[in-house]
Amino acid sequence: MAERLLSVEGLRVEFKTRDGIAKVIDNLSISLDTGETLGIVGESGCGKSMTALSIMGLVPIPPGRIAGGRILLDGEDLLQANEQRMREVRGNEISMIFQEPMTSLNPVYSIGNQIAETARLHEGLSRADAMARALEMLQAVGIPAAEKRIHEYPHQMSGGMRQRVMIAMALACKPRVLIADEPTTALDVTVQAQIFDLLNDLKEKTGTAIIMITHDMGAIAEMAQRVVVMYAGRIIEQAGVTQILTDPRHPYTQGLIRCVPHLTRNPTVERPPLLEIPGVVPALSQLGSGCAFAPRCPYADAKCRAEMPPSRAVDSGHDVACWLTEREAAA
Amino acid sequence: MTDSDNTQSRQIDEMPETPVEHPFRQFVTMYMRNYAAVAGLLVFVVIVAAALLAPVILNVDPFEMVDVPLLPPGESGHLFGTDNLGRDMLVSIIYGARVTMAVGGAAAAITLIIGLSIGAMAGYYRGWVDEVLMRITEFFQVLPPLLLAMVLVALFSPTLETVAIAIGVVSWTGVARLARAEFMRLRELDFVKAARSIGGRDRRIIWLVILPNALPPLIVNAALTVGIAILFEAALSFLGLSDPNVMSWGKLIGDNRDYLLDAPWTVTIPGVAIFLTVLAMSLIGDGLNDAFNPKLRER
Amino acid sequence: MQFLTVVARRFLYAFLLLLAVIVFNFVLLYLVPGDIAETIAGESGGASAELMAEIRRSYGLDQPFHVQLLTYVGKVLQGDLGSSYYFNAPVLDLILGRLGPTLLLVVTALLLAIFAGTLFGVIAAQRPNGIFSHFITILALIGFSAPVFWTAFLLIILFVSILQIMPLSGLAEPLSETGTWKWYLDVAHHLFLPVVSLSSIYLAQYSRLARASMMDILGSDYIRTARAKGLGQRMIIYKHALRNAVIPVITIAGLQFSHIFSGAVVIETVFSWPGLGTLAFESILRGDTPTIMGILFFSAFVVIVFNLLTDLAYRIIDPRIRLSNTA
Amino acid sequence: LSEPKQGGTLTFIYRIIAGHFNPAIASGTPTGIPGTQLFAALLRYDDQWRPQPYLAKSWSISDDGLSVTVNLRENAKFHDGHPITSEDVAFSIETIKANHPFKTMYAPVTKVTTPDKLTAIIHLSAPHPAIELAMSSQLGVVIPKHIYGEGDIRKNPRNSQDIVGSGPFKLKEFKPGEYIIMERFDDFFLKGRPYLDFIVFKKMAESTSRIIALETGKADITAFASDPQELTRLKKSKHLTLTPEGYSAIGPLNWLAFNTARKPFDDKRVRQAIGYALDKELLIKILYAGFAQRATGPIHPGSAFYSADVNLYDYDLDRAKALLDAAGLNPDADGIRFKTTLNFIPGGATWKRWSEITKAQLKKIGIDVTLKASSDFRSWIKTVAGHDFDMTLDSVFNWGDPVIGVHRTYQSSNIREGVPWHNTQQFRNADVDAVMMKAGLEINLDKRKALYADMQKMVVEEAPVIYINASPYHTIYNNERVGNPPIDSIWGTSSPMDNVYIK
Amino acid sequence: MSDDDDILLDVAHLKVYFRLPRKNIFAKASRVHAVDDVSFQIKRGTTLGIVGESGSGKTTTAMAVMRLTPITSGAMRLGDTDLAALEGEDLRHARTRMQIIFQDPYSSLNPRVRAGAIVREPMDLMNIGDPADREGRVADLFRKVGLRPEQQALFPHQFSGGQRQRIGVARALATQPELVVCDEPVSALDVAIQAQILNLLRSLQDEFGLTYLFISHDLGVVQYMCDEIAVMYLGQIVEYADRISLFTEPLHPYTWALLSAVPSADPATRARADRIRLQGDPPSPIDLPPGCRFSSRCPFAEARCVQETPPLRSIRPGHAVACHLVSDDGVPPQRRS
Ligand SMILES: Nc1ncnc2c1ncn2[C@@H]1O[C@H](COP(=O)(O)OP(=O)(O)OP(=O)(O)O)[C@@H](O)[C@H]1O
Ligand SMILES: Nc1ncnc2c1ncn2[C@@H]1O[C@H](COP(=O)(O)OP(=O)(O)OP(=O)(O)O)[C@@H](O)[C@H]1O
Ligand SMILES: [Mg+2]
Ligand SMILES: [Mg+2]
Repeated sequence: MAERLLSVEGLRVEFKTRDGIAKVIDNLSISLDTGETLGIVGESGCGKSMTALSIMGLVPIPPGRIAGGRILLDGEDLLQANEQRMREVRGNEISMIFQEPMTSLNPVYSIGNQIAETARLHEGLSRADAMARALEMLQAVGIPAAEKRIHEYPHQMSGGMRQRVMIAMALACKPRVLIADEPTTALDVTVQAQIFDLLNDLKEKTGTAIIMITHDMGAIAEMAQRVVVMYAGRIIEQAGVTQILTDPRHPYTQGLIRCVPHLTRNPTVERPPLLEIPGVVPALSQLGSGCAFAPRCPYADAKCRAEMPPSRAVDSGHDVACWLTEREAAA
Repeated sequence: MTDSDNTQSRQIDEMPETPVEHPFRQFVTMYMRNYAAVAGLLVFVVIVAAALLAPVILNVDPFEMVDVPLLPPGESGHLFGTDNLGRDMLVSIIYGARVTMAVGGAAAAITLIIGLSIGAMAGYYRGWVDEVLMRITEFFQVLPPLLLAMVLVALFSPTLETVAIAIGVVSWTGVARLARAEFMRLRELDFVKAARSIGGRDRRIIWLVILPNALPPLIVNAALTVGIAILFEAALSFLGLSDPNVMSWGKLIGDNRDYLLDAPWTVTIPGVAIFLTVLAMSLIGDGLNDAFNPKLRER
Repeated sequence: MQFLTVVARRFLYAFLLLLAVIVFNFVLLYLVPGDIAETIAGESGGASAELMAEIRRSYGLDQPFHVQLLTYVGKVLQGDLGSSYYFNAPVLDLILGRLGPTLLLVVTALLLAIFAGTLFGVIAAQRPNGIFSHFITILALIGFSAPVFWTAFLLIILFVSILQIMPLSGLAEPLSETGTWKWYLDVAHHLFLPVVSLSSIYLAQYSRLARASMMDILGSDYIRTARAKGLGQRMIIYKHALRNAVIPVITIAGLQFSHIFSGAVVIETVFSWPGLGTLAFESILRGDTPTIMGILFFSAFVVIVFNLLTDLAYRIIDPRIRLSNTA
Repeated sequence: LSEPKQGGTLTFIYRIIAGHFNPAIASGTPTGIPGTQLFAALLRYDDQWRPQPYLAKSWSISDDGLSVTVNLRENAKFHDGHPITSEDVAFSIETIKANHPFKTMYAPVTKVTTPDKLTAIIHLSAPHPAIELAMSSQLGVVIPKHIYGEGDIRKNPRNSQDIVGSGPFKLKEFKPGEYIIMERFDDFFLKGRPYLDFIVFKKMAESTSRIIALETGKADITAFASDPQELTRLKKSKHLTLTPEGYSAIGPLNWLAFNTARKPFDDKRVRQAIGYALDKELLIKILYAGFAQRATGPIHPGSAFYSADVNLYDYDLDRAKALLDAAGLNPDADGIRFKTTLNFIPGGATWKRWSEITKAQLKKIGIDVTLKASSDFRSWIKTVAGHDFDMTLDSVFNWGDPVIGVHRTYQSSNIREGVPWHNTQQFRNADVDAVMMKAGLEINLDKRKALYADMQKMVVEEAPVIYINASPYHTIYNNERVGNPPIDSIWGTSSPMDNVYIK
Repeated sequence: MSDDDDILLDVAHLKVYFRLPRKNIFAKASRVHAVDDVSFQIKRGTTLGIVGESGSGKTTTAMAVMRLTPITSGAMRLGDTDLAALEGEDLRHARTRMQIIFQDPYSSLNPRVRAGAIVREPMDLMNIGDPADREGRVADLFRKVGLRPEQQALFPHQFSGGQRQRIGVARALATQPELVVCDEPVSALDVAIQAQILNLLRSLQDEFGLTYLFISHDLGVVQYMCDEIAVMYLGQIVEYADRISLFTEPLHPYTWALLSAVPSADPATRARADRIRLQGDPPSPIDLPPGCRFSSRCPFAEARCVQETPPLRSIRPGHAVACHLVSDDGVPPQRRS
């Protein structure tokens, strides 16, 4: 294993809402090594994006608040860094690409201009050098006729192209960490495949570590080495990608994998009904003291509803937070 | 498919058992949260009450010359003083409220009716209907509204009706654009398609399906339109184009403008009345806007 | 190339619009009771029936409607707006003589409103709950609610009557030599109150609009992107957000130009500003039909030209419109 | 009193500025005030109705009253240097006769002969007592034939720009609707005149603006001021003098006129009842802050022909009601006897106020009046001259001699639909017609006065019009700056200001 | 595709073009070829799936079938009714027989109408059943789709996304339709909720014998839901087959590419060497390339592909493909090279 690049320890993020304090992220710890891709999965609203924004130092404050924890980049606690330092970090050491390529680019500036801006900002390049860098990046992300397209505006490009521009922009300063927040949700599968290939390629070439956020287990399988499963702001399971896919321990993880009709090359005539996870994610401000998944869990008992399960290693590099595994272990 | 699967899929009951708040109640709650809007509503209610009850409160002809001209407020029992003809300003203001509100209301109604009809047709039918109606709208947009209103009032001689109609005729374009945009947006939404797929006719879809959903911005706009119409009436009166048979606030200012330096209250008091009314209308508009879009307020 | 066809289309529309304005004006004013002969008679304290018939003949008023209309349209298209009954001078000359002061007033007021309004709004948007932000909200409400002439009166009472630091009326002191820097200063001095009164409404509205659109934009995805790149607050506001926030302000300013023009009628009357507004007002009172028609036509013309300019400004600011073929 | 001084600029403010300044083809003070500075008339008048030489060195009227011989000054020149000749005089009189709205003014003139360059003889078809007045001030200006002789004079651009006049001042700059700058004419035919270098004639429509301009010394003089608040306030300024002098020739009367051809105003009793119902003193007090003079009949109180021996219609509601009862107009359940409408002449807030007061006062005797505002002048003219009205408020000028300004509004032969101030009341009374006819031909002043006294009594009794007041026109000037203010003539500011100087 | 009596919906040569605003008044009006010569049939009680990338014309096909968008040409029969020819009141009445479930559970319900009324409305408008019974039927439908009948009084915004989609299903079933068009009914829902709706749709199909036209871009979902599948590309059907053949023996290179692009949780699939990657995005449906529309992205394209438009040919019963390169005995190009 390579050396530890980024680690988040005991992160807590709270939001003030009209219904009270919402613990959007509760005691979250993850770590990322150089050259590694970490996947984060979970249902909508479970805090995936908020984790990413916390690392970027972009949690909107107020109404948000970092209630505790540390985010260490090479041992430097980013939560203690001042704004000036954070600006140096963003786009330079840690970059991020977003879900909506349609709206994430400024419509009034040419894409070349927007890519070059990062390079000028962090590396102090001259305008011409920065544009040259932008061109280089556009070529690197596989945009055809890059010399021409560098002067185009976002609205002149398709979604896939824009996402490539976003990637070019994020990688312009060769960051050590790239956070990709559902980068392909808005794209067609064929384009999604291109983007995944591109990210894998670039990772190979530059060694950039990637945090890949998604709700699609297939995408995780395709991209990540390690997976973190989140539910209602907490990590409920964490393991290597094969372990998660073949041996999910948490009922929620199991559900997440089995409730999706996976494409198979050998379909049978029989089509058993899909597994369902009943109900919806609870409102974060109304979480009780117990396991957040208990209300939807077919195996939940009184203890589950009353007490929060701690995270426990069930295997090497496989942690689960569920009373069920406790029981199994005890049994 | 087994039975147990079916039951599993049907037992789902994720509704939190929170008391169900009626949208209207929620609307009222949201509105009441905006204190300025509540104040605006109060002012509005007071003015409308004064207008409706004018003959009951004060059974005096507002044109009656009751005292020495240009008495300052408070003197000889005239709370607001007297105007240049020795008429009681308080009476004039109260009776003026009737006319001002009537003209403002009527003009706003005309504005909304024209604007809404044109906007709705253009937005719903699109194509050449839209093209034609929008050209007409553009046409009315390039003519300076006050100038056009002046010409219209001059053409048909200044009476309450002509003033209200003229104001309506020159100010509907904004409403039309707004209504058109809303109709264009809404007609693309799936529930409108759904309404057609369950056999709704065009008329039903325009007026019963789309319109209620297009109303919030239009209602907000209506509150502002009343305010703008009142300002318009004031401007026309100020320029001398008003009905001399009735007392309106704008007319009071126009009539007394020559006394600006010696009897500033004759101009200031009706000015404040107009100001407060229009202010109330904009506050109400703001409040309605907040109440219709609770999300906006959270920011 | 594409840009040219768009421009050509805009011009064609503008032309047709103007044609419609001409016809509309004529029809409208044709309906006005009374005619020029009565006006002349009225102005001069009476005239004989023969004289009035003679006047009617000499102004072509004895012709049937369609002949008069066609004659009028034809003449207007040749730049001949007819001749004022009252001033006994070509309407075009009258209007051109008044256009300068009106444009000076309107454009200054508009630019002030747009620039100061946007600036205020942008500052306010950065602290949506700060004092300045509330101040902008209140200012906007006041600006919108006060009748423009009333604001002007209050300003007159304060600056002219009490403080006595502002001139009351006119464009400049007469008899002063035009063109010198002193004259320009004098004009600026005279311009102050009318501009402030006229722009007050719009300044308030635009700051509110800019504040709202700025707040919207600050929450948008591409601003998040800019932050993620490591840009500082100032760059984000003034490079990435401002240009987008100005777009709705310009849209509204374009749509409202004819309203500002209207406001000028009132303001010019209050301040005896020698512009088109006073000319229009007086011409209506005089029943000077050719002049009123000319002014209506000309204001439509100015509004259309201004809209073309707005369009151009748009295309410069917003590449989405610049590079699209519709709109 | 200081001696007149050469030089200086007089700033004259006025509510309107005319479109052109050729008094030969238009009446009205906006044309007349600058017009009389730019163009000289043959005669001028002092403040006692006595004609004085001006461009005419001397003149004489033949004994039969059928010709007037005018001798011009030798040294008189137009602004472009052309000498002023009898040709120009003949041309001017013909032009005025053909174009000026006051048809009676030169109606008797048959021709003008020019025996030599400096002599002109005006031939009349009948004796014309008003002929001297018609040769003065803005009525009888002399205009250059070489400028205006060609084409339709009404469309001549030089009525407003590049004016070549004959008066003491020449046009320097005219900005339509804004200001006129007039400059001393160095070759003026009166030696050493005018005193002023410049007159700036500036438009100020707003009363407030005028008040401030006068109070702060930015303006020196204004004329035809009648707004009560303006007068009341400016009277308090020490450096300002207010004077009603100088308006007797104009003779402005404010009145309420009836359409006597319409029911119920065809009944004299109804008209009289309204006469009694109007509180004229109150009107004057409220509308004019007491500055206005009561008008009692068709002739202005400042006129030599004025007679106060008429029914004054003193305020008497009982009498008014009795007259209406007698006319068979009884009140209904709401106390309303009949409904009618009142038009009023547009322009100026006073008229509107007046109409509102009238409405309130007539309500007291059971007449329900709806006010009809006309947004512009011509819709009012259309209504009134078209005989499509019940009652109207307006102002009519006597224009010096009754023949010019008074006869036109009562003569039954002068009822002409479509023409304003041509007996739009449609008043027909043979006796009044006869006495006016006689007075118009009478040269003897005392006999004329007696005839007009009769006429006034008869008209007032018939009440086609209820007379309220003489317009309270005032000239207001800065007494610290203005010497010899233009009030020493019956024509006031419509007389040449060659005497005015800046102290 | 044999037994004619069994066919509920028969669409032949359907074309839907949208006219775009002209660039200038002299320019030729350009058109979007949203659906260009599409034919398919659905047997009663079965599900036909349409898959394809964004903009390939799936929704437009659905809307055309529902007669919610004007069709340019083509024939459509619903049972023995000529659907394409209906107008006015006749069309209104025919609508009882076909209903639609929309993609977006938020915009497809009128926010101002209560849930109960939304479901009841179609019965009122189309005059279905005895008005007195309608109340009961609405309650019934609510139970059927997994909602509590007392939730009828709520407004749409008071429901979660999944519940809203259930209301949409109930509304569609209110007229007792034969055909239900589902336009991406789960793609806006959370993964965990998708399963609930998919299961519901299948159980309702069994219960009422419904026929579905099921649209999705998610191959997994289509594979799970459909009996027959049409793959669309740029307004045309490029491959048409029953469920098993399509996934086991895809013939068209585009289908192949689509299948290989889907990220898979199955390591075996991921490791397959025959995956192909497409370059670029689909071209604009306005300026269509000549010949095969897929030729610009097809890794196997030959000269002929750019010149000639391949027809949709039947390779074997129940399996048709529009590709020059598929041999008549059903060997796809990807297998050969
Ligand atoms: N400004 C805010 N105020 C209050 N709550 C917020 C705010 N922003 C986010 N949240 C809450 O934080 C929680 C986590 O949000 P986050 O965006 O991280 O979810 P996510 O996992 O990325 O979901 P998705 O898959 O929909 O993107 C959500 O429950 C959301 O409601
Ligand atoms: N009303 C319309 N006017 C013009 N073009 C349209 C219209 N509706 C659809 N289109 C165009 O027709 C083409 C097909 O659109 P359609 O919505 O049917 O695609 P789709 O397959 O449903 O895509 P998605 O997966 O994004 O829903 C697209 O290029 C679209 O832009
Ligand atoms: Mg997210
Ligand atoms: Mg679609």
